[in-house]
Amino acid sequence: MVNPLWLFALSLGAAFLLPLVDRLGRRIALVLVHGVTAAWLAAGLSWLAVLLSGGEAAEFGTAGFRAPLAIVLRVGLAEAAGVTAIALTGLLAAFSLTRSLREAPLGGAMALLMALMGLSGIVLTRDLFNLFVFLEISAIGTYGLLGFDDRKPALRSAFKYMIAGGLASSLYLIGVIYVYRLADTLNLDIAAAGTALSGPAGTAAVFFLLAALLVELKPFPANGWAVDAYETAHPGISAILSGASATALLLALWKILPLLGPAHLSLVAGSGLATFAAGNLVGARQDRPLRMLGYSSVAQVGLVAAVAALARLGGLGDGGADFAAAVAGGLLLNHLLAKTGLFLLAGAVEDDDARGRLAPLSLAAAGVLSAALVGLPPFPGFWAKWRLVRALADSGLWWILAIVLGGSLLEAFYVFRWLGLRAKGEAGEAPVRLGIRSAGPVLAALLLAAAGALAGIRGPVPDLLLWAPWAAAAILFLLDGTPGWLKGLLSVAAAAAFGAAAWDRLDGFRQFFAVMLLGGGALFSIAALRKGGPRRGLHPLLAAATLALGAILVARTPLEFFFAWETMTAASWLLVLRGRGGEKPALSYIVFGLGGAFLLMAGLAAGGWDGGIAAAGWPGLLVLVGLLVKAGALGVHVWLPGSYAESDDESSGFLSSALSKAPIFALFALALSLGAALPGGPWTSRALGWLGLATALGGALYAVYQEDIKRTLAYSSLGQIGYILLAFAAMDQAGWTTSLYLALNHFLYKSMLFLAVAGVIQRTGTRNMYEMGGLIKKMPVSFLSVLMAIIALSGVPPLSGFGGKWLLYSTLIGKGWYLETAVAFFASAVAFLYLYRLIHSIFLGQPKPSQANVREAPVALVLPQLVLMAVLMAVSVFPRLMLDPILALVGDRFPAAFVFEGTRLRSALGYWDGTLTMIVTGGVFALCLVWMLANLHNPQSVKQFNIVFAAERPLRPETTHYAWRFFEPYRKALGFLTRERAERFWDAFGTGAASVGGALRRLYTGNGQTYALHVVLYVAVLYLLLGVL
Amino acid sequence: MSDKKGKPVPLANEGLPAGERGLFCDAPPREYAPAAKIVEDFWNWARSQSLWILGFGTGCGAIELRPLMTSRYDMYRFGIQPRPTPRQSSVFVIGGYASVKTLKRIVRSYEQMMGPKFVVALGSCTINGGMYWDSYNTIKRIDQYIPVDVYIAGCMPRPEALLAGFQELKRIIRAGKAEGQNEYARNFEWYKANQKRVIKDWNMPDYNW
Amino acid sequence: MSLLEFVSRINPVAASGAVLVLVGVWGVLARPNLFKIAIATSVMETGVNLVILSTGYIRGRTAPILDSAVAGTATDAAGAAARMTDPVPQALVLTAIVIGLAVTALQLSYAVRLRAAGGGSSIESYGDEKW
Amino acid sequence: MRELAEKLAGRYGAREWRDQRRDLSSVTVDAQRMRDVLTWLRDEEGYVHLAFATAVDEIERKAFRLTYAVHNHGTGHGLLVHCEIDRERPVMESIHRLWGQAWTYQREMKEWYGIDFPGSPRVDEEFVLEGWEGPPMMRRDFDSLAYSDATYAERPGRETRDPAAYMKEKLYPEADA
Amino acid sequence: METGILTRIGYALVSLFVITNYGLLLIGSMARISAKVQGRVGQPVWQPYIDIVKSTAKRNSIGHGIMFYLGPVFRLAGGVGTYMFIPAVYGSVLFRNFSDSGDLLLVMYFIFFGQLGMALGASEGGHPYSAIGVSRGLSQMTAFEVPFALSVIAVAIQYRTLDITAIVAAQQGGFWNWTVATNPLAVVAALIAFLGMSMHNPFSIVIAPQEIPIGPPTEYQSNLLGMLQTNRAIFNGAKLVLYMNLYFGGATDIVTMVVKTFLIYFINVFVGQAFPRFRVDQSIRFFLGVPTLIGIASVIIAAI
Repeated sequence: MVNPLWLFALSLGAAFLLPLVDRLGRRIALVLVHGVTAAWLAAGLSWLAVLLSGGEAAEFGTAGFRAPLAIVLRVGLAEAAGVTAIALTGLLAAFSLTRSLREAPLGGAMALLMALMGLSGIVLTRDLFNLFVFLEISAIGTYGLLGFDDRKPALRSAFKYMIAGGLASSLYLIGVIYVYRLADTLNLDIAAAGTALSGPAGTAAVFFLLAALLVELKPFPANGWAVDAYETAHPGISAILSGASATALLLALWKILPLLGPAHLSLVAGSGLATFAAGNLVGARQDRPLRMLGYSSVAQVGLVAAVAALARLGGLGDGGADFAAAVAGGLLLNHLLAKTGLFLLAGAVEDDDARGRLAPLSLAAAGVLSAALVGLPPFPGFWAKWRLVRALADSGLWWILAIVLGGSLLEAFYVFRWLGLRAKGEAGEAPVRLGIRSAGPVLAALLLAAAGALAGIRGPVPDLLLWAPWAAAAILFLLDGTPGWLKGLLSVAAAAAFGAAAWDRLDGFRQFFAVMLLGGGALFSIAALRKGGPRRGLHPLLAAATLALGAILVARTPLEFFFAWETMTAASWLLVLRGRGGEKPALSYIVFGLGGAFLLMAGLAAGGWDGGIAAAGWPGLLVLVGLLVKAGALGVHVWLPGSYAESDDESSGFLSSALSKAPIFALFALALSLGAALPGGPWTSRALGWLGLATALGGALYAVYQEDIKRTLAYSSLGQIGYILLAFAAMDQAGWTTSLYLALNHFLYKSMLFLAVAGVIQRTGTRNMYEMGGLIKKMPVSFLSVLMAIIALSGVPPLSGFGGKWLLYSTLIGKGWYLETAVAFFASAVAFLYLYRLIHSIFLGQPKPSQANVREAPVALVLPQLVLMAVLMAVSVFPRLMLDPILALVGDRFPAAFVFEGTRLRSALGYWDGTLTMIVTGGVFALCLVWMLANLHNPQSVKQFNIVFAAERPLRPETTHYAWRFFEPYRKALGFLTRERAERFWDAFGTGAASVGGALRRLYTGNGQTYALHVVLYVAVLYLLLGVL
Repeated sequence: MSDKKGKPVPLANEGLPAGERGLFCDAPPREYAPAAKIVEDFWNWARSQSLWILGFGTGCGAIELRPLMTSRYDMYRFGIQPRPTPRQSSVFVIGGYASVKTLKRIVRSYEQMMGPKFVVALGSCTINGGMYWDSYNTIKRIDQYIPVDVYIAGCMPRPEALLAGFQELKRIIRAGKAEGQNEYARNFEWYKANQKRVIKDWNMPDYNW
Repeated sequence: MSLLEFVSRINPVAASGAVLVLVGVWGVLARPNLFKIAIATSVMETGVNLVILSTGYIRGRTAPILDSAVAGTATDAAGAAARMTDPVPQALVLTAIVIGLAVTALQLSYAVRLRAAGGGSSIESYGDEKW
Repeated sequence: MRELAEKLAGRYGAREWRDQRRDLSSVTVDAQRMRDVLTWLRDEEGYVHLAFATAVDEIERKAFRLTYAVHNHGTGHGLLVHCEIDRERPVMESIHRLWGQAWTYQREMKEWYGIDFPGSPRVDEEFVLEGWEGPPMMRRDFDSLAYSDATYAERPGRETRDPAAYMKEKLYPEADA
Repeated sequence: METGILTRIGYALVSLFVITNYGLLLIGSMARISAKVQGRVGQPVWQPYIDIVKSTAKRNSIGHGIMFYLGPVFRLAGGVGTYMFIPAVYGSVLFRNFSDSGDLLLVMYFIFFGQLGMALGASEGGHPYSAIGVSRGLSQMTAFEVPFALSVIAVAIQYRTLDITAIVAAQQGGFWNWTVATNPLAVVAALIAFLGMSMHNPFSIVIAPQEIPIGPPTEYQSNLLGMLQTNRAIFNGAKLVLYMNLYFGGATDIVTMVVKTFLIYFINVFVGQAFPRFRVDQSIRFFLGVPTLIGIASVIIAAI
């Protein structure tokens, strides 16, 4: 192990030599600076290598003496990791600082060296006063760095920074001296061993130490000065501040933890949590990226401190040290790399004052960094957060769990809002090229991904199949330049391979859903070939989402399930973000998606699901509510229409027909794990039934008034999901059979509808129905597919849709839910309205001159539609093809409700013979057709204006096509049912949270003195609280 | 009017601007030969028993049609009933004077009726211009523009006269001599020339299917 | 314990240090002028230094120098410790003074650069970054 | 009504004031002053309602006599303001800014009499007749019968009888004149 | 199946022939009765036959495209199909039609088959009035389906089955076993819904003669119109038979069937003569008001 003292000598020597070397040339001086940082990094890595391969911590006394006479530097696992982290952040920041360092006076370079050395010193030293010295060195280095390139705003915030720094150092000094006076040693280990500090005086002395460190860690009320520094300084310096100095100070806090009594620990935990919550609340109100990142880093640091304190205080997890290292360490590593990368990235964009879209590479880096920051898989933050939640749930600290989840949801909101802005950029702005400056963030992103993957695979999720989505995404992103069809085939192959690999591991139930989920993904990957060109980003995300759905099926333990679930949420969110108008809907998609996922996580964590026997109590309910949010039940459906409408046509088809089945599968899995019952007993199933019914009715009623095709289809999917929920809630063989039958049917005809609509939109270029018309003559196959789909969806007899309706009503009447039956009937009648409007406005009515040269949809869309049509027709003529497997699946869990007699399905109430119905309908139809053709005399086919128009000639096709506000009388009659109450509720909720943030924001008045007052008051309050605890 | 291969020559439709010619069908009218005698007689009997009048009231004659629906005259007894669209009606009652504007609409509605179709002209104005004999704006002889089957004279004939007229129309139909549609198709150019001489702003296709 | 006795027990250096610290803190909080804040910070640091010194001061003992001039210290090291005041705080205070100086110098230089760049003299005029 | 007559005469040289009825009078002004009179009547005298505006073909005096009928709801009194314009070149100031519906009357007068109202909205569009190419048909020098005979097909064998003589001959031939 | 497929088809055709003639005569007689109400002599009872022959005998026709021609085919298939799925006469093999292919739900949903097909055909015609007519028809259909569904549920609860033959069997044995006696509210709700279904006057917003000249079939003519008129007869016949089976004890022979269905249709016509036409939103709101409450009451009565 290299003796750290050499490194200090190296740094100091380099700092003194710099003016001389500068004579030779500024470039060489900078090489020297970077060389020293690289040396620190190499040393840190070597220590890590030694320690990880079994070596123990080594201690190095200064000047050969032993403690307490000498200053002892210890190199344990934590210290080695700390030094490596600091050196790494320093190196990344140094790269971005090089240009300004070259122009600015030499002081900047020296300050950088000193700051990094000071931070590493904080980590290594075991001596309290030496800790103070390194604290001050790094503080002075930071002050120098803040003002080195004389950015005027940076000067202002540097001054405020110094005031607070001065206060903190004085506090620390008083604390150190009284600790020395009581324990008469400055060495940490000895002081901790003795009992001198346990008395009232000792507690007070240690309090001063703690207060200083806490102020340095920028706690909530007293961190105005810090956020100003983050906002105004050069991004490299902000990265150092938020990454390196936070790590050093947290490790310093970690070191003095043994000194702290239970009162101190609860102070740290309380202040940390308060900082986390308030930082995120105020962060949500920020519109300047760097200031937002400042609040976010303050919040993250608060969380890590709180976790460290809680670990020691409440015995969180299975015993303090190991758990704290894993969780606090994971969160810190996550925060460190993510913040560094984001600061460098955001700073570069702000410096160029660019408002356009980010270039693909830096956009990918930004995406990875913000996903890691929020805690999406597979980054270290995810694993840490999972263990934290499990530990909090086990020890019953519910309100802390709520704060942690609420805070990270808020953080997700504003970080992804920023990402959405950068991904889309303001209209008309040229894309932003960052060039070399994006190297730092990309490196940080790669490190994050590597660390996360390593932690995942070696840790809780060893099964490689679950990592398939990420692997597929990575490979296809690399191949993004290749032509679209190649990537399409690759993603289809990936889906097929995954299916084959996982098939035998799935039980019958999961195989049924695998057909829909994987099949849907492959289907829409093929559909994505409809347009030429590379279609950057579509195929990787589509493949990732498909395999994530597959992973959900393959997962066994709760963590594996949740890992796959969050992967699916992330991939589908990016799909929505990719759509042309996708920025706003994507934000609401991810916020609701994560909200649901966090409820799911809390439920899974609390439920103790490992043995598969879930606590049937309210953890199960939490999971149920989380799944309902993802399924889009009425009330929490506000994210659904925007996301389905604004994303690309293929991805909205995939979202609505395949991905919407994932929550359904999860509901079934939840019920199965509870022994075919719902948590919370019978009233839950009745409530879920009514919720499903409300969704069905709400979806149908909203869909009636939409002008945009894809919004109509989105609400229609919402409605159909409602039916599936209603049938599932019946919790008996009839109900489950209906639910599965409806799910598969919905997959069939919704895919047909979305494929056809994609073709129509591509050909006509618009999504408004009233701008189309008369396309039957130009797109006959699409018309046929839409016709069959709406006949099936509305439940009109010959096709399989009627089977779904028959099963549903037999279930509901059999179960005695009579009112639900009537409302279900009304909802399915309302479905007629928007279905007819869809096919009338697009395919029938008056063709428009502008769409005269429209051709049939591309083959990539027509082929899948033909296949689906064939399948639908087959299932309609022989219902047993679909019903037999479903009945077998559901068979053994409930008493039999349906039984097949030949082709007739009999239930307690009635019977239905699909084949005979089809034969009779076909025969009657043929009879009438023959009768019509026989009597047709001299038919003259006429054009669109040969209509009886009150003896006038129609003026223009646009004014003769009745399509705009098609059901206006219906709105006049039943408008009160669809007054967008859910949207208004969630807007109010958002404004409420924003106003809390706004109120807290008023604390940061920008006046340095006020910030100093906050620091002093904060310390005073802590002291008073100390007395109380 | 059909070319060598028996395919009808499409009409020119100059009245329409170039961009709108695609919106209208440009096939010329055709003669439809009646079926075999026995079948045609039976069909004519059915046509005579079910006369559906087009609800197109021109001039003061329209008001005479309303009493026929009431209990005093009750045309339903004879199987006559009003229909709102020319597609489904077989009798076009021209009730009184026809200005140039009205003639243009009469021509369009008449051509949109399905054959066999019959025209009953009421009042002296349709015969020889009536009291509008010197007006700059009134058609003085309707049968120059569309074929007429039955004239009912009077300056406005009473509903009883109308019923008598309809009995006469029934007799003509049963006799098979009400072939106005074929006659219109045969002399289509002549009729169209007369019409275009009077109707100046012809923004419609030549034959309105 | 009477007031007088309590007063006599107070370590005068610590008391004055504490007063200085409070004056310093009051100066930082009350006076908006940049330079006054810098000076108030240095006053606070001197106060803290006094407090540090006071912890090492033991009544009735001599300076911690092993020297023949001090009775019997040159030879009997162990015994000398009992007769000397505690040297460690004095050593620490040296570093603290140096650091206090450095921070105050840096603070003043920033104040000068801010004023040179045309900013106002009071800290209120530097509140652009807020909320 | 007397003071209104004097005021009009004094201000705009109005002449020939005549009370046709208790609530209706007529007056004549020069064509150039017409718009001022109407504006004044509307804004000051409360004649807020323009009932109609029409023309009479005074072929003998080679002039068109324009009449604007305004009405005062307060007093319930109607006033006909006449003026005369040359028949050869019939041009009149447009008053479409005074009343919203005035342009319709002016469009009608343009089609039927050929009086041009420069600036009036859509004055040249067809008002009643479609595709009318003949001269303005309400002018007294337009021979409607000749136009009808030339344009519309005639049914032969129609002769016109003097109604009085024909009735006598048909109903009471025996009575002597 | 006990009787061969061919004989069943033969029986079905005979049954169809009977119901078609009965339907036409029913419409003719009802028109004559309406005329009597208005004090007129009225058209001869067999007038619908003549009208259909005349329409079919038209010499030429126009078409707007494939779907336009298929509209009436769908419509007639809907009417005939609905009849085929209802056992007209209880106990007779001749009139069993193909009712063994589905229960009451199949019949209720097959009614939509005809309407949807007709709607598509009408909108292919490109006429704005037909589109307006269809949108009104569908809106009103969603409204009157609720009372009808409630009454069907009440019947299903009461007889614990949805199989029409079983429902009729349960009502045999005199008036007091009919649904109209055992659960009158359900019958009231169903009859109000029947008003909406048959589009008689208060609810004739779809083919509102003065507003939108006969709505959807504006562009239809000649033999296509003939098919629509034939369907009007058969579809009415089918619905009447359905109502008779569900609420009025079915019929064991043709005579009772004719009498019962005649009387049911009688109520319908009478209401039609007495009321002016509703506005569209009024008729929608009407159905979801009192009739729905009656329906709910009937369900509650049946459920207890």
